[in-house]
Amino acid sequence: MDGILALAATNLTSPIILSFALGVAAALARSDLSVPEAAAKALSIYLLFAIGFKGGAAVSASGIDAQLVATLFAGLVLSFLIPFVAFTLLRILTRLSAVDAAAVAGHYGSISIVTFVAASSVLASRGIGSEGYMVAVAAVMEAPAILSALFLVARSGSAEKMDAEMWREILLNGSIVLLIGAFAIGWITGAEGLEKISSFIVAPFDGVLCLFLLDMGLVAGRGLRDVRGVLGGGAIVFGVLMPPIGASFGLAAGLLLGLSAGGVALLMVLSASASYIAVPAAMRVALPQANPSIYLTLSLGVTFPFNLTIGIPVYIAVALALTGG
Amino acid sequence: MDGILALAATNLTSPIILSFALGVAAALARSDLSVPEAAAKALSIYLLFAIGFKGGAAVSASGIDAQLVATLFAGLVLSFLIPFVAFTLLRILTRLSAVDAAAVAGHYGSISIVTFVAASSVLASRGIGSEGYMVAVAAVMEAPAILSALFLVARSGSAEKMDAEMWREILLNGSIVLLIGAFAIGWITGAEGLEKISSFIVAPFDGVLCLFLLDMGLVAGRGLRDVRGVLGGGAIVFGVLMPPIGASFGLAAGLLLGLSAGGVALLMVLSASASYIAVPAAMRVALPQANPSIYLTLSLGVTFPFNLTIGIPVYIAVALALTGG
Amino acid sequence: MDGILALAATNLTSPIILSFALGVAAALARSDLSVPEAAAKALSIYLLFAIGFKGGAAVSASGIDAQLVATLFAGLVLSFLIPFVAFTLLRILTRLSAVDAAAVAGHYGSISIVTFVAASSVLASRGIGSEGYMVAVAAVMEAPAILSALFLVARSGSAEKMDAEMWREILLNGSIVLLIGAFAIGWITGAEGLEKISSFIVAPFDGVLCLFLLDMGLVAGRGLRDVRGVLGGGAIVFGVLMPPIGASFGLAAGLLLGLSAGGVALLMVLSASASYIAVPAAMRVALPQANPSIYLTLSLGVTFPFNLTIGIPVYIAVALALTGG
Amino acid sequence: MQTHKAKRVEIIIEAPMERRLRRALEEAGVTGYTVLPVLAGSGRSGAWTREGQVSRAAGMVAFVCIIRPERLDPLLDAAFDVVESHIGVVSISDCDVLRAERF
Amino acid sequence: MQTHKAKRVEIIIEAPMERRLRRALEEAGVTGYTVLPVLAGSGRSGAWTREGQVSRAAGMVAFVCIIRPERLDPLLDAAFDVVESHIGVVSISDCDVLRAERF
Amino acid sequence: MQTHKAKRVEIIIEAPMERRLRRALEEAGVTGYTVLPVLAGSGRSGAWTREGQVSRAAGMVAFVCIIRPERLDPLLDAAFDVVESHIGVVSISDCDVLRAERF
Ligand SMILES: Nc1ncnc2c1ncn2[C@@H]1O[C@H](COP(=O)(O)O)[C@@H](O)[C@H]1O
Ligand SMILES: Nc1ncnc2c1ncn2[C@@H]1O[C@H](COP(=O)(O)O)[C@@H](O)[C@H]1O
Ligand SMILES: Nc1ncnc2c1ncn2[C@@H]1O[C@H](COP(=O)(O)O)[C@@H](O)[C@H]1O
Ligand code: NA
Ligand code: NA
Ligand code: NA
Repeated sequence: MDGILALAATNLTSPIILSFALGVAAALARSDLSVPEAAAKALSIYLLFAIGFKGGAAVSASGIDAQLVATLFAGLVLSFLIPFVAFTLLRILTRLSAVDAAAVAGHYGSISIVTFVAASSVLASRGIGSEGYMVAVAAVMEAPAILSALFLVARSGSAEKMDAEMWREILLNGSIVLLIGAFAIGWITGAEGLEKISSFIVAPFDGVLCLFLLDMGLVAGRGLRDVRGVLGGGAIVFGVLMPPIGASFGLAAGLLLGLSAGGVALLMVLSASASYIAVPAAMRVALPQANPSIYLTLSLGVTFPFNLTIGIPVYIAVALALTGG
Repeated sequence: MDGILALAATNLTSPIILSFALGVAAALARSDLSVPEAAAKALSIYLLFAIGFKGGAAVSASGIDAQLVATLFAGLVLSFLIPFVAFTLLRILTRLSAVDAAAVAGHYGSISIVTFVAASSVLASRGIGSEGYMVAVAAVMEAPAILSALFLVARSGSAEKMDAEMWREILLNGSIVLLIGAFAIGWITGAEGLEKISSFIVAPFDGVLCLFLLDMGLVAGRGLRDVRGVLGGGAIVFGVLMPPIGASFGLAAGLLLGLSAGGVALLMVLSASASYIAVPAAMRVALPQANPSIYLTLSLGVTFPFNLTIGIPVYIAVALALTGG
Repeated sequence: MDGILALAATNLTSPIILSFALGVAAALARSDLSVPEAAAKALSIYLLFAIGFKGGAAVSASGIDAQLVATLFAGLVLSFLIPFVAFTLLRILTRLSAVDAAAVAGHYGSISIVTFVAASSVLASRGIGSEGYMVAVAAVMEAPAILSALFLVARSGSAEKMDAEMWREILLNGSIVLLIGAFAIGWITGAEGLEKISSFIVAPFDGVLCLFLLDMGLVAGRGLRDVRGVLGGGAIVFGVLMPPIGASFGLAAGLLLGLSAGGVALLMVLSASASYIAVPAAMRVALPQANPSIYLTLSLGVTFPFNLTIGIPVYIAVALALTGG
Repeated sequence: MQTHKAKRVEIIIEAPMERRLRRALEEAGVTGYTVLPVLAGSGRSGAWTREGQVSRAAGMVAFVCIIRPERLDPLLDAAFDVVESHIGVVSISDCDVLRAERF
Repeated sequence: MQTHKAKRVEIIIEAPMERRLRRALEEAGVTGYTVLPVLAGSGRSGAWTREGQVSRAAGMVAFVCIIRPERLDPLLDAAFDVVESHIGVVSISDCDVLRAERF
Repeated sequence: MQTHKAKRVEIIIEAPMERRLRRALEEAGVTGYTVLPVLAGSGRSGAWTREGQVSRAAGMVAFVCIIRPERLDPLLDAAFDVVESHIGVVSISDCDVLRAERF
């Protein structure tokens, strides 16, 4: 137990978390500190490219096996199922409309890549290994939850027609394409390719992550400023209750798959995290009736900080304990 | 004496200064070379974060002492007082209106962080140590001068009402928050934290500084292009006369405080430099009657280049001589 | 022969090429993946600064000689002449108007700096040395071709008046100024200056190049999406036929000048590549009647990919063979 | 100078809908339009800003379309189909243009 | 298509004043507005461009606000208080809107 | 609130022509104008977007100029000389302004 606490403590005092905290504090204090949109996008492109490439390079070393395929499939299933759990929980805890609840639920089935990246860097800094293909699992988990959300809406009456265009937008979302593409490049070029560009995608990685989390903190803090107007107490409870629930599904799957301690932890993180790029954009198009501030604030303002600060160290500790790793 | 000259020479042929010169030359020649606004902001965020973090990490090693507190206080006082000196000098040398003179004076009490950064990197490259908390002093010196400027205006009749909003804007200006925040993070995470991200904030620092100075050169050069229309001879004289005067105040304070040679030099640089981020924005809001092109051109077009090329090496030489360091 | 094939193969599986391919694929699949304009510009500024600086530093080591001057002159001549060859070929292969043909021809006399950069990094990765001043040759070759294009138009009747303003815009184009400026800085500060900022401009270079080529791929792919509407078969044939023709001129010049194998290869690359920054902007102003989509699509959508994938390895192989290097 | 009557249509719509609106306009035979970036805004669904945003979800773009009066209705119909269930703001004003032939 | 009369108010003001104007508009009960970025400009106080600028001091933003005619005056009063001692440029033009209910 | 009649001129032109148009306006004695960035567009010469572009060649900017009615013609003449052989889109609409003295 106090192992976890010590862990959480060291986690809370890492430059990464403190940068996020700085951003939140600055936004709450209404400072005019801000990262330009273009710079924020550039940072996220860097992170997606780097994490994808490294994952691919790792797989090119380890090679593909049944476990890889099984884990990808598990990710697919988790992304499909979690929204139903989330939806039920939302209906119990909140008075959100079916459409709003479905939109939110979709976010929790999908994943937050920066949460994944933060968790990876914690694992790395503590010397805990993990399966390189977890990046591919992350990519696979991005989209399916959207379909579950749309299904939930359709079921509750207010149906939306899904045209081919929307399918492409969802499946070829920029972050998915970049993540999978970089993974493929890393896979093809392998250790040699990684060595070529490692002083770009490996060495400065944690530092870049700090700046990106500073920006995430600013955006999240801006959302929190008017959280009271947007979210009821029930919704906030959901925002901190859902991650551990999602994580437990990830945990079960990870143990069944016999992943390494790091792999289990990452699958927990993926299941626990909520999307803030792919899904919101898709919802804007597919569910215009849903109120964006609700799902954006919950995902970025409540769940993301929770996972970043408390979630990650806990998930890692649990994964270590139960895998005996 | 020729020590100083040699020093100035080596300084003038450093990539940093030459990048600035390139920017100025390109702008004067009306080349369409330009750095996108978002990129320029990203560069300044990087520099503020890096310099703040490194300062904090240094303090976490050295620890706090009475001298630190005393130096912070000295910075506060310098920032308050220098505008009165600048205002008097402006009234003597120029025919600027009281409001314009006060606005300009405010800029000289405050500081230019990039001048500070450039000086730090010169010190580092010459192996001259300095107190890590000078970064905090820089942050402390940003805002007080603004109040002096407003006081000068109020005294000369045309008063402006300062609402709470304005107070927050001034004290929570983005660059101040980022600088102090990064300083705090560096302080908390210490050497360990620095080591984590040093390949991001230490190794490439000078290179990034080159690109930022290229941009500063482009902006300064654009200002210089129509300097004739904006500034009279008196104002230009002020722009090169005020820095050494400010520096001498910094020198006195530094010697009294018993700072290291590097610390004295940096305090001189801070006192000699003129703000180009925090103060202009505040003046736009608090003193709309003041002509922006006057203070922007003086600060960025005249004083910044002067400090960068001649000022810094001279201040360092003087500091070394008088501290026997 | 199969030496070339093996070479092409390794070239095709480098992270750089694969990043470009990813961009093209994403754009063709209409993914919304995109690099912000400001980030793309920042990347190109970095590349121009780095490549220029390194070239200058190399020259400061080797010193200037008659060969340098002769090569610069050769570049000038190549840039002037190649458009006439291109124009003739276009009139044979396509039904483009004289103005459109002239505008396109101008692009092929000028150079694509990113093609040059990619070739340099291939040479470096294979340990083939080259003259540092080839960067200066690249800069020299940017503009002259524009004049040839305007001359071709004037000859064919529809004349355009060239005002002084236009001259300055062409000669002081941002990319030319930055390339030459960085070259000069590298030259002046030499090995010492390079050492100061090498962890910024050398170490991460290939990684940055990957992201830039990802962006180039996205832009090129967008152009290719509606290539059918814009370019006839003849134009496309021209786009892949012209590079080797240009390269052979560069080859001849390089052999006459007695350049190293790497130098010859780079001169071939410069002659084979088509401008996508300086010339299009100039054409927009000087030849508004010319259709931008034609020259942009040909240069970026057809010739650039051809040189990047097939051209570069072939040019290098040929240069190695004929210089016995 | 000789000018001609025309309509200036301004449509402010969610960024993720940009592509759809573009296609709708093209299908409606609109000869030309321009898309302006939007920095921030406020409406019934609250205030937002693009600053630091990675996702396009929180953001709008502004379409400006100059068009001959007689072509207005097809444009509005096309636009409305896209905007309908969304939060787009559509405004039309009279204007004069040089070189009517291009519209 | 059924449209309704409205006013389009465009306010170009110094970037550092953006926050104040936003608050003023909200206090004046303006239901919605959009802020557009500005690249460069020129006026009595000289020409400027955002290129390479780090400080917001040298720069403007453009507010666009579509509003019912009867709500125009309170908006203008609110805007004027902010703009007054500043260099804002305020222009009002007539326009037609779809879906009047949203204004 | 007291307002005055004025004209709002909007000129959408290729980015590489920005500098020329600025000079032409200044020479025509235009007291002020604002340049807005443009994200994307479509016209007879096809569709384009600024995304990922390094060269300014593929791109436009939008000039907005509020001007007294009597000053309109010199402005249009100046603009037309620049726009003429180019693809600029020029539209003029009526507007009311506060503080006429600044125009
Ligand atoms: N009356 C208006 N004038 C200008 N822009 C508006 C107006 N109403 C809404 N908008 C824009 O449309 C966005 C969404 O509006 P809403 O659906 O009311 O939240 C706002 O954030 C503004 O950017
Ligand atoms: N007549 C005008 N039309 C459009 N924008 C203007 C006009 N006058 C001023 N501006 C804008 O307002 C800024 C400040 O104007 P000024 O106070 O006249 O220097 C200028 O830089 C322009 O961006
Ligand atoms: N009717 C229009 N309304 C608004 N913008 C237009 C219009 N026609 C053209 N444009 C803009 O001008 C650019 C060039 O137009 P064009 O010369 O027709 O290809 C287009 O890409 C648009 O950005
Ligand atoms: Na999840
Ligand atoms: Na100072
Ligand atoms: Na060429």
